[in-house]
Amino acid sequence: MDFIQSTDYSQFVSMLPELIVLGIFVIVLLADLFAGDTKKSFLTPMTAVLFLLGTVAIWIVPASGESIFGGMYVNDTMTNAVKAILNIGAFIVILQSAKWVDREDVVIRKAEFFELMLVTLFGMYLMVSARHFLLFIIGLETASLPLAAMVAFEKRHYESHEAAIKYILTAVFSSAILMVGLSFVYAFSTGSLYFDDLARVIQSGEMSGLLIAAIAFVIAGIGFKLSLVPFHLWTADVYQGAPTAVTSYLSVVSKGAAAVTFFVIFTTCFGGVYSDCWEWMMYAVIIATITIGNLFAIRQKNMKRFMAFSSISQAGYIMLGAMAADGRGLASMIFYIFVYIVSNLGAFAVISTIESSTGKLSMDDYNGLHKTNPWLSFTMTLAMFSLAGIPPFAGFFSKILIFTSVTGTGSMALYMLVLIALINTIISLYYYLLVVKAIWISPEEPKIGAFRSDNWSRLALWICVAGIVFFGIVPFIYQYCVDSVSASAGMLGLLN
Amino acid sequence: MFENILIWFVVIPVIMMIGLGLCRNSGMKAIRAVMVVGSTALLALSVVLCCDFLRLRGMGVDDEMLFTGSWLWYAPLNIHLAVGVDGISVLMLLLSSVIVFAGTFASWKINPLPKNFFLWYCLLSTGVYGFFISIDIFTMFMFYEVALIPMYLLIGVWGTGRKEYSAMKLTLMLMGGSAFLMLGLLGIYWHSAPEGGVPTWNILEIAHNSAIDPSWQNLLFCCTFVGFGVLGAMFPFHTWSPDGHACAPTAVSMLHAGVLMKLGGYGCFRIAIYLLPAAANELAWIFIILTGISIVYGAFSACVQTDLKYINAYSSVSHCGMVLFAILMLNTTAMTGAILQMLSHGLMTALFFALIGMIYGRTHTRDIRQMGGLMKIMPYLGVCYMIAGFASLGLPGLSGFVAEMTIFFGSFQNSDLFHRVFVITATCSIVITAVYILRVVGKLLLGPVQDKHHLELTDATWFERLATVTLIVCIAGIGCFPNWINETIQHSFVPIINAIQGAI
Amino acid sequence: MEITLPILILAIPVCMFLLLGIGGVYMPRKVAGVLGILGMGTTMTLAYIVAFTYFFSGNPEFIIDGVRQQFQVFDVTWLAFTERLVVNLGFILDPISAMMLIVITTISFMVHLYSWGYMEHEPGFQRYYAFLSLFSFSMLGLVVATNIFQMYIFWELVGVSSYLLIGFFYKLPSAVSASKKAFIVTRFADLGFLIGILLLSFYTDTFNFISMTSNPEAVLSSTGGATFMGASVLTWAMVLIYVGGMGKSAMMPLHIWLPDAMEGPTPVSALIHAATMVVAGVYLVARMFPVYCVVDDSLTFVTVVGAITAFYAAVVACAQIDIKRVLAFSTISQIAFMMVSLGCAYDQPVEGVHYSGLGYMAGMFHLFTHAMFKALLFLGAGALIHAVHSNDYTKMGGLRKYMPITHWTFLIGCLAIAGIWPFAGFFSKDEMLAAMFSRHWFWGAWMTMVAGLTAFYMFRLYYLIFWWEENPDYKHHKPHDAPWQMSLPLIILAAVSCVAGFIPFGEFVTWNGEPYHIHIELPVAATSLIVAICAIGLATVMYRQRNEWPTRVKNMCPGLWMAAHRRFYWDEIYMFITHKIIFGGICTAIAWFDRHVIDGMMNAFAWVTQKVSYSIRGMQSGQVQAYVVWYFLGAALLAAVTWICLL
Amino acid sequence: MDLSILWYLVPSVIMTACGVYGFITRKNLIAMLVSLELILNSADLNFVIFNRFLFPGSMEGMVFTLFAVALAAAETAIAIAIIINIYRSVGDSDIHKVNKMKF
Repeated sequence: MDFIQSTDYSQFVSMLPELIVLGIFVIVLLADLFAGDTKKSFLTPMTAVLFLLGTVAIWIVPASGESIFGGMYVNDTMTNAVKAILNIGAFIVILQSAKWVDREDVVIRKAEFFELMLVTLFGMYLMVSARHFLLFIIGLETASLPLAAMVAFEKRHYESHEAAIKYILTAVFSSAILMVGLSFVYAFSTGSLYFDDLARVIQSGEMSGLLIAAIAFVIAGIGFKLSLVPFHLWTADVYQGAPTAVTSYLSVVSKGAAAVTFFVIFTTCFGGVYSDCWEWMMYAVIIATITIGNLFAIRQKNMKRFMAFSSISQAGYIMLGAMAADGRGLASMIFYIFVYIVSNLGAFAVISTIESSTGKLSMDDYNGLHKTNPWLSFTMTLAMFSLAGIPPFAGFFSKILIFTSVTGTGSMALYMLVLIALINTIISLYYYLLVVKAIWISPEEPKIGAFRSDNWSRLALWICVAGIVFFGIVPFIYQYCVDSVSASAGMLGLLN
Repeated sequence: MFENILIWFVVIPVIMMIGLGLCRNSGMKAIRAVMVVGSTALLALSVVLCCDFLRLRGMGVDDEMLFTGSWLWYAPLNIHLAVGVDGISVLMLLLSSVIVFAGTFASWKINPLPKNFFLWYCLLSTGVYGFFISIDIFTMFMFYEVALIPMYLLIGVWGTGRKEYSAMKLTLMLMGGSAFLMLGLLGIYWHSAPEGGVPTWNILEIAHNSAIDPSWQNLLFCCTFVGFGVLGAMFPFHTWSPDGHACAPTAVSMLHAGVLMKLGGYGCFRIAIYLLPAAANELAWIFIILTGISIVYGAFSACVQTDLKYINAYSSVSHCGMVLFAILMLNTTAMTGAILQMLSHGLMTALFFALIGMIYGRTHTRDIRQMGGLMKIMPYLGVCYMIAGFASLGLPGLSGFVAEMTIFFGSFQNSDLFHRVFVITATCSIVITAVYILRVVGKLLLGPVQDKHHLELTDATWFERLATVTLIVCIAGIGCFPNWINETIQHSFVPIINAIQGAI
Repeated sequence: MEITLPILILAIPVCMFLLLGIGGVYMPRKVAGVLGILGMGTTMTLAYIVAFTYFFSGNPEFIIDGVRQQFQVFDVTWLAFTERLVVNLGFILDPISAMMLIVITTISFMVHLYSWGYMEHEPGFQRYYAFLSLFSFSMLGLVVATNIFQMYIFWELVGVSSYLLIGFFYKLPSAVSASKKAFIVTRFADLGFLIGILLLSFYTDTFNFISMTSNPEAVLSSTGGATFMGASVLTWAMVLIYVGGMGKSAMMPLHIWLPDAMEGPTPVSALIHAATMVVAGVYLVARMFPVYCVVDDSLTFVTVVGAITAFYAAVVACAQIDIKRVLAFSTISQIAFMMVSLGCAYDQPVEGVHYSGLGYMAGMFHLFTHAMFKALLFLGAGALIHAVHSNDYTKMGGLRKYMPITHWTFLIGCLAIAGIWPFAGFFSKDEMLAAMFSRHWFWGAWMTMVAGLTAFYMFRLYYLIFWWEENPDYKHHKPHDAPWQMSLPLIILAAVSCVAGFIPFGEFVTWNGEPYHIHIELPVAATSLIVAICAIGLATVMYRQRNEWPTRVKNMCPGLWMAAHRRFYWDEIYMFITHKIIFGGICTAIAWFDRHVIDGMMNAFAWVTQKVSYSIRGMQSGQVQAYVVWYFLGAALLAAVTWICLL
Repeated sequence: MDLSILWYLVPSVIMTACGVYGFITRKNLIAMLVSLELILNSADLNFVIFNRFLFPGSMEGMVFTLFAVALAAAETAIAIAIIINIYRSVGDSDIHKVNKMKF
């Protein structure tokens, strides 16, 4: 009863980012309803512009920094920063999907596409801000279920359906496992699923099989979204089958949200058993992720599948930040996510442009691309270098910074982990260079004719190129991540 | 920031890249104009720097580094863009400028995609310059990798032969080296500060703190030395060098063998030895064995090669092995010799590769069995090749002799048997070098003309002459008047030697 | 003495080299020749002035109460290895360097002059003169070196100029390989030299000759009695340094390059491979003589090597067909003579020996005279080859009436080298033999025998060229004497060879600068003279005109003759070692190893990665259920392993 | 008689096992979905049990379960929709027929 009385609906105000996204969602929905079934060519620009405004708003409006609903939901500078970054990713995806959604068989559903996307984004926001497992689960499901619909968006392509079914089945399975894990966690708790309360309960020393199982299941559940090995197997097929826009969305935005959430959960509520337990689990998982991802990526010819495996190994690098498990680690992780978003989306922007203009997806089709499309080749090269971590492009800095923060903990084991990661960068460099080789070096005549990509994707490409080139050289983005994390360090009980 | 002269070494290439970006892909004139102006500016800049440096030293300014400047970059990790030069870096910058200058003219008629070629070429030189000017190991490493990656495209696109394989191999092996290097640098960074201090990337501060405890030093020394040693073509990590050089286009071989391989040696003493002196004293012997092997090994392998570029690649293995070998002797004279060897090897290998490129451009073969009597056909190139050869086999009056002698006499200061044995082994290389150099000269330039079609070939053009003369003048200059360079280098080694002595 | 002239002596040739080398292509050959000759002429005059000032001015710089001093005209820093170990470039004036100045410039000038006629129609005339100037520069720099490192520097330079000049006819493969051989063999010897210098300088901390030779005991003590494999370090150092000398002076077993070096133009052979460069080894030993004396073993080594080489070369010379080869081997043998005589010298008085430093003086004396008459012989041979267009005496015979000047001058040369009174060779050889006897009778007897052999093969050569029988093809092309540019040097050198013996050499050149009055050792002189005359008689009997004796002698011991003709198979041995063992064995093996093992390793990594990535593809089976199995097992495994590890 | 917590936990564990087993072995998509529901429900059951036995004072487990059920429903709905799509395009609901994309 007193719960009801104490409920103060003004609390919702400090959920500003969520509100903004919901607002845009509603606007798009209404516009879609009342615009009649013309081509709705205004939808894309409208969504894009609104979205951009929303992003800016999230960025400039200072975070309330308070935790509401009894601490279930936290809105602090860190979450704000993450949301803004996710927004940028989503914005670029909108831009690069602009041409695809106007295809005659998709155009009637283009509003739905945007709506679904906004919903998933909303879910991710909740994930990031959640400080209670219930809210977390809700956010997770909100983020992952609509994605199934988005994956299945290509009605006429069989691959799309196959991808969707694989996705939904594994997703449900993993969420089921996650819930089982959470039920174990609940068994530990003092009857509350607040991260802070759990953190008080779960202290190092008092380990039990149940807790270990719980942690393992939670890792599995979130690892599914992050596509960590061995929870990654859906990734390749889904990425390949899904519409390219959705693939790029999956590969960056949902990953980013999941990574941050993972960090929050494991440093706050499982922080006590970091070095006892999950450090070593993640140690193994990260090594497996990076290595397996690389080993699979070597052989791939289909660009989307290739990017899928590359993103798997990238996820491993992202999770290195979680190994650091301190403010520096989180900041480096967020920065990595940001850089990874622009680099990966740069690559995907090129892929989708080429696909939507020529329908070509195989790496062999890229042979001699530079003869016909020098700018696309240039962008692709930069993106590949950035993903491979080559200076002076942003990827180099994100990698080095995350390595630095991991080694900062000073444990020899983590040095070895970094060494393994570094050696893996050689393999990754190999397959990224394969793309560069196809574009620049292969002597064959280009299979892809010269074409002029639409302005939307141009804009997307330009944003990505700018990001790739400048994010590393200008230091204030990393500074921004660090500041936001340190400002909200109180909110998440960081280790050391 | 821009009042610091050193920054311009990075800025000018960037400006050049922008300028090239504005050129049309076919606008050969404009591209050449940009390159000539830019590389000349760089050459002038480094000459000015050199004179200014000597002037300051002459005025008795004996800070360890001059023209220092430091600008905060990544505050949270205390990363600065810190620049500064001592005598060695100044000479290295001079060397780089000379070779960039010569390389520009050596690739006068490059095709296809001249614009992209020079873009990557400028990126490469940016990395090289940045590496030599920076005294912050983070930026140092960054520029190091900046210099590495363009090699892939430069070899892959504009190379010859099995270029894709070689380019990939070269890139991956060097990156493999830099993986270990990175680990070492991270270790150095986190242990750089005394207990409770803020860790730093700045070489001078690290050396001044000397807080890295020996147990860590050994590990880090191995990582960094191997990391740089790969680029220094240290046995057994040298196999990228023959293939890479053989397939690279002329200017790239020049820049790569001439300057890029020097990054290895430079890093070895600037980071591995200077910052980890205790480990250097303790573990030098391992690498002395390896480098000693690569000296003789490279020379012997060069004796039976038939491809001109392979011969020079293996002789580079031998000579760069000499550089690392001398660095590991840990005394002033030998290390000075190492630097002299870097300069001399840089110049003469650049000259070699330039000439090979020119000859190949005419005969369209690099197989010495298919050539002969070229001295008759193209006397200018022939004479230049002979001069390069004599420099390489250490003829007095040319740079090679000075370098090798300094190395031998310096290395001989270590009087225990182990060092003696390896020094004697190293000295044997002067004979083997003579063997393979004269073998090439005899087969390639002298004797009867093998291929009648070669009789129509022409001698060097004006830009080729310009490229070669520049290098030859430098080679002879060092060879005849070595002492001022020698003194400059010796002075710069004082702090490093003190660090080593202090760590015993 | 002020610095100008010495500087000029070195500067003029090097400037001439640069001028002719760079600008030569653009100037007509006559101009180039004249420039070269004038340049060398000036250098010669300057050298004479310097030398005569040194010997006769009586200036206290040079001579203090009758003892000639070593005087460094200048000595500037070139390269400072450490504070103490500094390489200087300088100009030392002392008896031997002054003497060498005279020898080098004289012969060089003669050769310059001679070449103008001899090389007239060869392509690359300018280049030839440029190289000659380069050589003269390097040789002069070598003899005036104030420190052993400077000597090493110019040592290398003479090596390379010899390489260039031997390979002057670079279109002939034989010339190319000969030049390569010469360079590499001497380079190999220089390795020994270098290591020797390393050792010596490491202990003495100086390169300077004067500081080393002025008190050799200090050098000995500086090594602190360190030994290596039984011998003292200093012995090692001196022997290694001598190895360098062996290379340049073609002592066994490093002699093989000199006969091949005859592929070069004949004047070059006269200059480099007879008169000047090949005696660099002797000069080196003479320079370091006091230091050699403190370690007696090294001096003995010098003697033994010299003695063996002298005999070997003399025997081989008896069985050569190519006249230049004969002269080459005689050069080897004569240089060995000098070596032995140096080796037989003492640096302090010994009872029973009336003058202990005799060997040194005699060796230098012979160096001087030998330079003159051997150059004469080579130039004469050049004239013959010029006339007959062949190096082969079977193409000659009975030339005396066609080429009188050549004939007489050549005869004088032969008499001189055979050691017949009153020609130059007699006096120097007599002194040397005396010195050898004074060391030990064996050396004396042995070398007297060699002297006999010398006389024999020289006159064999002489008769086979000028007497024997006329070659039929003189009918259609009639040989004649060379033009004046070539004859003039012959005559001058012949004149010198006649009178040089009467120079009171001991007054000028002794090991410690104190003058010594030469006087003929009658018993020694008599024996050597008799031996020589008998040898000449034998040669006369056998070769004066066509007869069966030579073939008969040959058939008496055909194996020996063949062996001698093939120079006792030294070249074959070297060929085997270098090509079969080093190239075929070591180099090829290493190259293979590099390509297949080291490089194979690197490729193996890539290969393995590819294989692994292929072999694990089954994991991605496309089956949702399989995925889930992996998923579940993964989670379970994670839990299980951690549980096992922690609890 | 009063039942200890074990009496409730064992069935839920069995449910989980059955769910996993069924999901892995069944061919038919619908059947797989059903087994998924089994796992989800076992999780819900756990929550309820723990809440009832361990923390009788609070309600979180119950609330969580309610939400979880809702989520499960939503998942099922979407899954069914996609299965229908599959059925349309493949003409069968056999999981083994949908593995075109592999390796």
